[in-house]
Amino acid sequence: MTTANGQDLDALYQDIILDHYKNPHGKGLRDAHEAEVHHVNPTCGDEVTLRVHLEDGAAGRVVADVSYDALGCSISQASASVLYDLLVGKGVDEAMEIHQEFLTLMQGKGTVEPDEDVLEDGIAFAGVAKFPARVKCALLSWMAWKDATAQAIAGDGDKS
Amino acid sequence: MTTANGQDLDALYQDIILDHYKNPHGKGLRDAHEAEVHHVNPTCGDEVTLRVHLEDGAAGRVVADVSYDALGCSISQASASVLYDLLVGKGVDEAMEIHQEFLTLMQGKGTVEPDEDVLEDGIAFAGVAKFPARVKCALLSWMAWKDATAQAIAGDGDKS
Amino acid sequence: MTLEGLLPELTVIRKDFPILERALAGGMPLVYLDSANTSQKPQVVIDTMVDHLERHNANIARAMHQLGAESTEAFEAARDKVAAFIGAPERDEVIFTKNASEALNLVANTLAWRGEHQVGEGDEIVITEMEHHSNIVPWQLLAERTGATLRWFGLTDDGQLDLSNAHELINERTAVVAFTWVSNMLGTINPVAELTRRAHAVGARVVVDASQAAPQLPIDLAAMPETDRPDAVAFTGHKVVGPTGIGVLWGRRAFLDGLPPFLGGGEMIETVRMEGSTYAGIPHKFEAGTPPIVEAIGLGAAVEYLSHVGMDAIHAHEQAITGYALEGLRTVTGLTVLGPLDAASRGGAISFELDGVHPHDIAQVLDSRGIAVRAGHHCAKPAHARFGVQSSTRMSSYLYTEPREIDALVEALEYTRSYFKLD
Amino acid sequence: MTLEGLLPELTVIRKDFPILERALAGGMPLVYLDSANTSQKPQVVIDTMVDHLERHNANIARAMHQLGAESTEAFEAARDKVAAFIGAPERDEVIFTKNASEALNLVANTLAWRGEHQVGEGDEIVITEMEHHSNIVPWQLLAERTGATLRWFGLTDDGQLDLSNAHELINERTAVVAFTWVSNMLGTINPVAELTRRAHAVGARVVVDASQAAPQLPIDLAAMPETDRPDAVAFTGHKVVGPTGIGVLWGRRAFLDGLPPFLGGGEMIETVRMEGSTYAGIPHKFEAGTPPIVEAIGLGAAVEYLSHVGMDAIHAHEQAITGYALEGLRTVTGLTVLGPLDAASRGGAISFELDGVHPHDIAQVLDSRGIAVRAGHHCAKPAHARFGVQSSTRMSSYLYTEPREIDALVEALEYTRSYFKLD
Ligand SMILES: Cc1ncc(COP(=O)(O)O)c(C=O)c1O
Ligand SMILES: Cc1ncc(COP(=O)(O)O)c(C=O)c1O
Repeated sequence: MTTANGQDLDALYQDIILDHYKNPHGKGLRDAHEAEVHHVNPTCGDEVTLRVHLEDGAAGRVVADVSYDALGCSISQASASVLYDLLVGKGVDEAMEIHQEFLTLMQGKGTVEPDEDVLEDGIAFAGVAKFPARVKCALLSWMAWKDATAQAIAGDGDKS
Repeated sequence: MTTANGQDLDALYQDIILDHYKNPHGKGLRDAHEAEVHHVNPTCGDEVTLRVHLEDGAAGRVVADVSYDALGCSISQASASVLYDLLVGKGVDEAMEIHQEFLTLMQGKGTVEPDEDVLEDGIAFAGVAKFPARVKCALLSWMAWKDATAQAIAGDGDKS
Repeated sequence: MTLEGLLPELTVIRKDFPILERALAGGMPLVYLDSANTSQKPQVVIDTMVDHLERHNANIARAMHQLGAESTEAFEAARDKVAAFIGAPERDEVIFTKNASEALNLVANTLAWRGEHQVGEGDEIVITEMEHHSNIVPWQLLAERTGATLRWFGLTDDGQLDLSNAHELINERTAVVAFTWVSNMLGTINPVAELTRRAHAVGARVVVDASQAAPQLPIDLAAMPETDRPDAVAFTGHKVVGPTGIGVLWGRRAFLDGLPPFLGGGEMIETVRMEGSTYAGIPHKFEAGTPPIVEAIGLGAAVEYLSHVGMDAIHAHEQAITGYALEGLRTVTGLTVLGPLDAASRGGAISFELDGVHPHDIAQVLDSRGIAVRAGHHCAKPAHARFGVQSSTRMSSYLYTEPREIDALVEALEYTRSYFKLD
Repeated sequence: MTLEGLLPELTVIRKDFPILERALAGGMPLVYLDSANTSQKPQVVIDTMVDHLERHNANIARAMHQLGAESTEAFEAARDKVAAFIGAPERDEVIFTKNASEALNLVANTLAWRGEHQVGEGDEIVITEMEHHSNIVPWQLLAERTGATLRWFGLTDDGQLDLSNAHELINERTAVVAFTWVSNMLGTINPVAELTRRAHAVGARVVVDASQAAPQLPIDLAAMPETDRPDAVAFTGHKVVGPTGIGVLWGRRAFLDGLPPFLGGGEMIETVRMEGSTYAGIPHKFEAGTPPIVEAIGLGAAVEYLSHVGMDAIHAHEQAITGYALEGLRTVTGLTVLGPLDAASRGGAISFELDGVHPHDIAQVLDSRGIAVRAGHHCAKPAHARFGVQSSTRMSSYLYTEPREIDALVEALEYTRSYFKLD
C-alpha cells in the first residue's frame, strides 16, 4: 500500500517543484498555434487550456511553442512549466519520447528511476508517483499536450 | 426467528387444509356477480379470479355467492374453499369482521389464538401464520374477496 | 476539553468505530474530517452484515425456504427502521436504491415518460446553484430530453439561497422544484417547509436532496403539515454510518404511484407476458432485480444506531463541533470560510480557502499529519463558480469528532502556511 | 461417492463457506440447492469486505487522503479483477452497476435517448421467450417508449431456442438482439457466437445476459472474434459468490461511447455548469454517485476466488452434479424436468414438475428437511407459460454442492410424494 508521511511530503514538494510553481515558465496563451485543447481533471476541477505551435525543421516537425493557461495545484502548475522547458524546441518525435518517459515515471508508483538526462527538472516529479491521487495532477498538462499535438498533426494532414 | 421443522409441517398441512385442497368448496366461476377481480401473487405466480354476488337481505346486504377460479398451492386453494364456506350467506358487515379476524390470525406470526366459533375450519390456518412465506398464499383469495366486495359496493353506490 | 452540546458518551462512541484506531503512515493517528464525503462505520453495522452473510444469506421475496424467509424478514425490517428514522407516513413509501444519486435520477428519469406527472415543453424545473452534481445533472438531462426549461435559485454572498425572485421562479409553469436540504459545500440549511409550501401552492412537485441532512438533522416527515412536506426525499446510506451500495428514496404514495416504472425486471412486476407486463405496487415497483440486501440490512442497523444515540443529540454535537471549528479556523491568517458563519444555522461541512495555497496542497500537507479532509469542487462546481473559486478545502465532522481533532486541523493549517512559506 | 468431474478439493471448498455449517430448524443441516437464485459467500469475500470497512473505508476518486487513496486503489483493482475474469478487451469497459437488472436497463434506457444508437419507430428489438424478466421488461419499456417493435424467439419442446425463423427475426430492421447466455429456468445454453454473428451481419447490437453464465462458464471475451463478441454483457455479483448490491456491465468501448448518459451526478461528469454539463469517459460516465465501493471490492475477491478454483474446473463440477441430479430426478415417479435433459449441453439449474403437488408445497416439505430450492416462476413467466405451467420447482447447484445433497433431494421428493399421499 502506498504511504505518505512527513518525509515523503518533502519528496513530493521538492524545491524544484515549488520554484516552478511560484515562477512558471512559458505560462500564458500565445497566438501562434495549430491546436488548442482544454483539459479538466474531473475529480478536482483543475483545468488547463493549452496551445501547440509546430514548425517544420530540418529533421521534421519541431515543437515551436507550447503556451498554456492553467488553474490548479502546485503539482499541476509546476508540471506544465517543466513540460514547457522540456518540450519546446524539440522535434515532435523526441518530444513524444520525453512524454512517454515522463508518463512511465508517473505511473511507476515510485519504482521507476528517472533519467535526469532526459527529464531534467522533471525528475523532481519522481516523488509524486508515490501519491496515486496526485499523479493526475502531474499529468494534466502532459495529456493536454499530447492531445493538442495529435490534433495539430491531424490538421496538417487535412491540409495536405 | 420463525422456524419450521417436521412437526410444524403437520401444523401447516393440517388434514382440514388437505381436505379442502383436494375437494374445494364452491370452486368455479358462476354468472351472478356484481364484481370480478383477478389477483396475482407476483412472487410465486399464484392467481385467483374471484366474483362476488351481493343481495339485499333483511338486515342489510348479504354475501349471496363467492365464486372463483384459482391456480396455486394447497394453502391458497384451501383458503379459497374455506373463505367460501365462511362468508357465503353472511351479512357483508359480519363477513368483513370474519375477514378481519382471519387477517389478524394470519399476520400474527403464530401468536394469535384463533376463535373457532368465528373461523370454523379457518382455524386450521393458524399453523400457516408461522410460515411468513406462505401467509401470502393463504391471503390471496381473501384479499381478492375484499377488493371485489368493495367494488361491488361502490358499484351499488354508482347505481343509487 | 468540554464544549456545550458535545455527546456525553463521546469516548464510548469513538470505540464503536474500529477505523478510528487506525494508524496511518508514519504512525500518525487518523483524524477523519471527511464525513460529509462518507461516514465511518460502527462495529454493529459491520457485524450485522457479517452475520447476515455468514448465517442468513439468501435472495428475498422469491425464496420460500428458511434462509429466504430470514433474509426477507431482515430486509423488510430494515425498511421499517428506515421509515421510522425519517418518520415516513407509510413504510411502503420507502424505496431502496443504490445511492442518493440513483434516487434522484429515478424521479428525474421517470418524469420524462408518459404518466400523471410527465414533464414536457413549456414546463419549468427549478433547482439551485448550491446543488450537488447529483441534483443538477439529472434535471439537466430531463430538461434536455423533454424540452422543459431548467431554472435555478442563485445564492447570496453569505451562501444562502437568494429568495428575492422566488415568486417569479416558482410559478404556474413550474413542474418540479428540487433542492438540497443542507448544502454539502456551504453547509447552508435551506427552508424546506417554506419552499415546499410555495411550490405546492402553484401545483409543483418538490424533490429534496437530504443526503447531508439525514446524517445530521432529526427528520420527521409525518409531523410536517401536508403542504410543507416534500413529495420526494432522497438520501444515501454511506453518509449515515451505513454501507455503500444503498440509498433511499422516500416518496409520497400518490406521487410514486403516478410515476411510470424506472428499471424493469424481476420483483417489480405483477405479471409478465411477452406482449406486455403489469407492475407491482410500491415499494417493489421501483426495486427491480435483486436489491442490495445485505446493504439494506446494514443500513437498518446504521439508522438504529443513530437513533439510539439520538438524532437531537447528534445534531447538537455537530453544532458544537462546527461552532468550535469556525472559531478555530478564524484564527488562521488568510483563511476564508465559504458559506454561513453562524454554527446554529448551518450543517457541519465547512469549506474554506487559504490564500496562497491550493486546496490539493493543503489536503496533502494535512494528510501527512493523518488529517483527512476533502479538496476539490466537492461535486458542487456551480457553487464554487458562484464564489469565484475553482476548488476549496472542506472539513466535515460527525458524531465521533472530538474538539482535539479540530485543534489538530487548525495547527496543521498553520503548519501548511509555514511549509509553503507564507509568513 | 465419487463422480467424474467433481472438484477434487470439494471438502476444503465447503469449509470456505461458513453458512454451510448452519443448522436449520429441528437441527437439520442446510442443503442449499438455490444457488441460481443467489450463491453463498466464501469467508475470503466476507473478510475482504470487513477489512475494507474496518481499516480502509473512504469515498473514492474524490478523496485525496491516504484512506481515499487506499479505497480508490482497492476499488479500481476490483475492476481489473472483474475485467480479467471475463477477459474484457479493456478494463475501462467494465462498468459497475448495482445488479444485472440495472446493467440491462442501463442499455435499454439509454437507447431511447438521442445518440448514435438511438432506437425509434420502425426499428425492431429481438429477445427470446426464455428470458428472465430483467431481460424482458426493459425491452418492453424501450419499445413502448420509442415506438419500436418487440419480437422474440420462441422455444422448442425440449427447451432450446427455436432458430427456424432466425433469418426472418433478425433482419435489417433489427436494432438490438438481447438474449440470455444460460437460461435460469431451463438451463439451456444458447449459441452466443452464432446469434451474435447473425445480428452483427445485419448491423444490430447484441446484449447478452450472462447472469447464469458467469457463475458457471469460463468467459473470455477478448478471445472471441470481433464478429462473434457481443456488444454488451451483463452479470450480477451475488450469483458469483460476491455480495449483493453490485453488478457488472461490460460493453465494447465504441458501443458505450455512443450511448448517452444514464444516471447523472457526481463522478460521471467532466465539467458542470448550470447551463449544461459535459461527461467523463467510460467507465465513470456510467457510474454516477458514490458507487458500491465495498461491494465492488467484495466482488473482486469473489471472482479471484473463483478463478483460483478455476472456471474450467467449476464448469466440470457443475456438469457432473447436474448429470447426477438429472439421473436421480428421473427415478422419482411423476417428475418431469423442463428443459434439456443432457447435462453436457446445459447449465446447472433444473426446473421440474411433480404430478399432483404444487411447487410451493414441494419446497415446503423439502424445507422441513433443510433442503433449500426455489418454487415459483423464477422470474421467467413467459417460459413457464410456453410449457403450459404456472410455476415449477427448481434445484440449482454450485461449486460447493456434493452428490449426497442430490441424494437428499431425491429422497425428500419421495417423502413429499408420500406426505401428499400420492402412492
Ligand atoms: C438469467 C438472469 N438474468 C438476470 C437476473 C437478474 O439478476 P439481479 O436480480 O441480480 O439483477 C437473474 C437472476 O435473478 C438471472 O438468473
Ligand atoms: C448533497 C449531496 N447530494 C447527493 C450526494 C450523492 O450521494 P451519493 O454519491 O451517495 O449518490 C451527496 C454526496 O456525495 C451529497 O453531499
